[in-house]
Amino acid sequence: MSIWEYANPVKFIRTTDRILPWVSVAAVLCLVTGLVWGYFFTPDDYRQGATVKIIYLHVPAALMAINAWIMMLVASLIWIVRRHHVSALAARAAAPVGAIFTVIALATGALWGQPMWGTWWAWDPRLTSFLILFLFYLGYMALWSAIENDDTAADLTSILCLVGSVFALLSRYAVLFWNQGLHQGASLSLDKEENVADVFWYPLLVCIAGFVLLFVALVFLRTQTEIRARRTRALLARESRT
Amino acid sequence: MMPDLGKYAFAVLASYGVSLGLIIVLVSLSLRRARRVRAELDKVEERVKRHG
Amino acid sequence: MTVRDLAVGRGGVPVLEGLSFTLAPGRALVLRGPNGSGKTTLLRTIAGLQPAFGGTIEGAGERIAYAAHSDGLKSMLTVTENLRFWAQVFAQSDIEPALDAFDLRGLEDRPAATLSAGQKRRLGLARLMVTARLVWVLDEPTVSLDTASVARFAEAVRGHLAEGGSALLATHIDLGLNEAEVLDVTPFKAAPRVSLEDEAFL
Amino acid sequence: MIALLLRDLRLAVRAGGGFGLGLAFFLIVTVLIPFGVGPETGLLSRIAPGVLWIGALLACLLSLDRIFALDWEDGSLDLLATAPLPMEGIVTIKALAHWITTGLPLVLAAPALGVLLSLPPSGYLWVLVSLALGTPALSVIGTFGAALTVGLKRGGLLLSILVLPLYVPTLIFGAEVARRGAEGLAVQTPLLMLAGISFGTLALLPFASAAVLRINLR
Repeated sequence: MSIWEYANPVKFIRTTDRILPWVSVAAVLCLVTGLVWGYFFTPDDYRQGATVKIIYLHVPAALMAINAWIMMLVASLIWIVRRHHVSALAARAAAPVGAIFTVIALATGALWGQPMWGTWWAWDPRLTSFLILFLFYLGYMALWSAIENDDTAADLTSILCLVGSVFALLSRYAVLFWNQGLHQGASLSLDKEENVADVFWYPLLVCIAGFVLLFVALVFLRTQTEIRARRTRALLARESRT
Repeated sequence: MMPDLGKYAFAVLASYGVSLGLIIVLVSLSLRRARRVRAELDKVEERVKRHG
Repeated sequence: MTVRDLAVGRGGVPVLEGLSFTLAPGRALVLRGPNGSGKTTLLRTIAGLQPAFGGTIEGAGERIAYAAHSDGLKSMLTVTENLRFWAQVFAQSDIEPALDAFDLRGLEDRPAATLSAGQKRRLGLARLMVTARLVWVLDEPTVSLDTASVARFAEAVRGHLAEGGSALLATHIDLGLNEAEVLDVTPFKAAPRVSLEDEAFL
Repeated sequence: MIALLLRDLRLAVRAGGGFGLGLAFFLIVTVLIPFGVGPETGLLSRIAPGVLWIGALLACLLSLDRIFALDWEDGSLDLLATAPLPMEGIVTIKALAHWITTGLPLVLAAPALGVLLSLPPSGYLWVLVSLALGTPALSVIGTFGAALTVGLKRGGLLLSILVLPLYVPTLIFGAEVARRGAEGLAVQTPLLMLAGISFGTLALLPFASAAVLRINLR
């Protein structure tokens, strides 16, 4: 029994069909708990006032926007090395989710920045990096939809994802160098005492869990959809050929 | 019960609105496409089964 | 060149399978089969442009000169420039025999854009002679050639064979190459099947 | 390989489009900027390095889809793939030819256009150096994008979407060198980074481009 068995489309659908309801319920539970907790039952920050409540959306979205790309990178590598179709389709399925999370991170960042920095948009390194990340997502999705042959598209997008990852990292350093920025340091690190007080930290953790579960649920669902679409096309092709 | 957001009401509410709105749109689009593709596949599979 | 149990396909769909033949030096092999039977796919696979689905190809690779439907001519370059370019790519320098063999004398300084379809085709085929490669792999070489040019082309192939080369051609018309063997690809048509990449989903 | 380079250069000269188009576009962009932001010399001289970089980048982008499109249409790409040249060599030569026909003229024209934007005297050298160092990277990255979109019918727009995010680091460091140079600041760090990006892409990206091109030819 190896993990690669789940690379079989049928097996993947059967397994995820069993898991998906649980993940979805857990995602909704976590999101509702975390957001309600954060919104109604946490005090205002002494410096940032009520805007601190945005953290419960901004930080998880930003985290998952990056993690989604990393997941796509891993899936692309698996496709290049082992050519498991599910892996390529999972990368395709994750891209729009990652793009939306990026937009959420950008939008909440702008809304937060307005009262804090007095401007909607600053060419701050972090914001700029996310904007660039969004462009990468756009290019990746555009390439997927432009190519007709599914395997060619999978090959080309995985290579783009690889090359794009390198350039995204480069951009990150370039942008840091280019403008030192207004953004506070990472709000989240292992030595949490330094950054966020416990009152904010626990609901934030729940929200992060919620976003992770939401991402997993969406990727499962969308990958299933992609697999079914491929299967439909394959069946139709067989029909027309025999 | 409602927390007093003070002068930051717009920023906070807009953030929640935009984010939840986007998530709902994403989820509903994914669900709708999932349902449509599943129905289409079922139809094709049914036909394939009938014709052998 | 030896081909054993070769299976080739287009867009992941197998087109021909179980194909075996040997092409000895000095021999020519003419592929026949209706349109869409997979001759072009077979030739592209042998030329190394696409991977084979199965089987082995020996003695191809760096020994092959491939000519397809389009001639790869640059209309802004003259006949000599076009030929000389391909000669240089294949590390050769002498283009005179090619000009003679395909009756391109008098056209040397004409830009390829001003050539007629048949003349372009002749120039495209002349390219083969400057590659110094042993195995010619030709896809419909006689399209838009008149009878005289076809005869000239057959002569060039014959010359190539006499020098120990070999040729693999896909063509519909009779070239007058009596010594050529004929291989009909129709019996090797792959069983109707979905593409390999789709199989995982069935 | 030299033959391929010479052929591409000869084609660019004969077809006209190669050298002229990019340069004309560069000129138009730089001429339009003062109309857009106003003719005040102080402002213009401050933004001049950045404008020159953006103009060069856009002019470069304009000609990317020609790198492989013509060879794809007339079948030369198939024939080149069966020729004894390694695919990595072909894409490198293609990028080099693109740089010589597009990048190099832009580099040389930049100081002249700098005059139009009242670039400070200290800036000329660094604009020239940064563009000379950065435009090869633009050509190599662009070749990768062109290889990705080679068989597509309307690849032009897609090509821009794919390539522009990849251009960001080069643009940032290149424009930074030019800006710091113009303001008389130390340029060493961004210059080293720019050189690193150029040589890094030149060394590694052709492998990705060749792989992509092989996939597209099959």
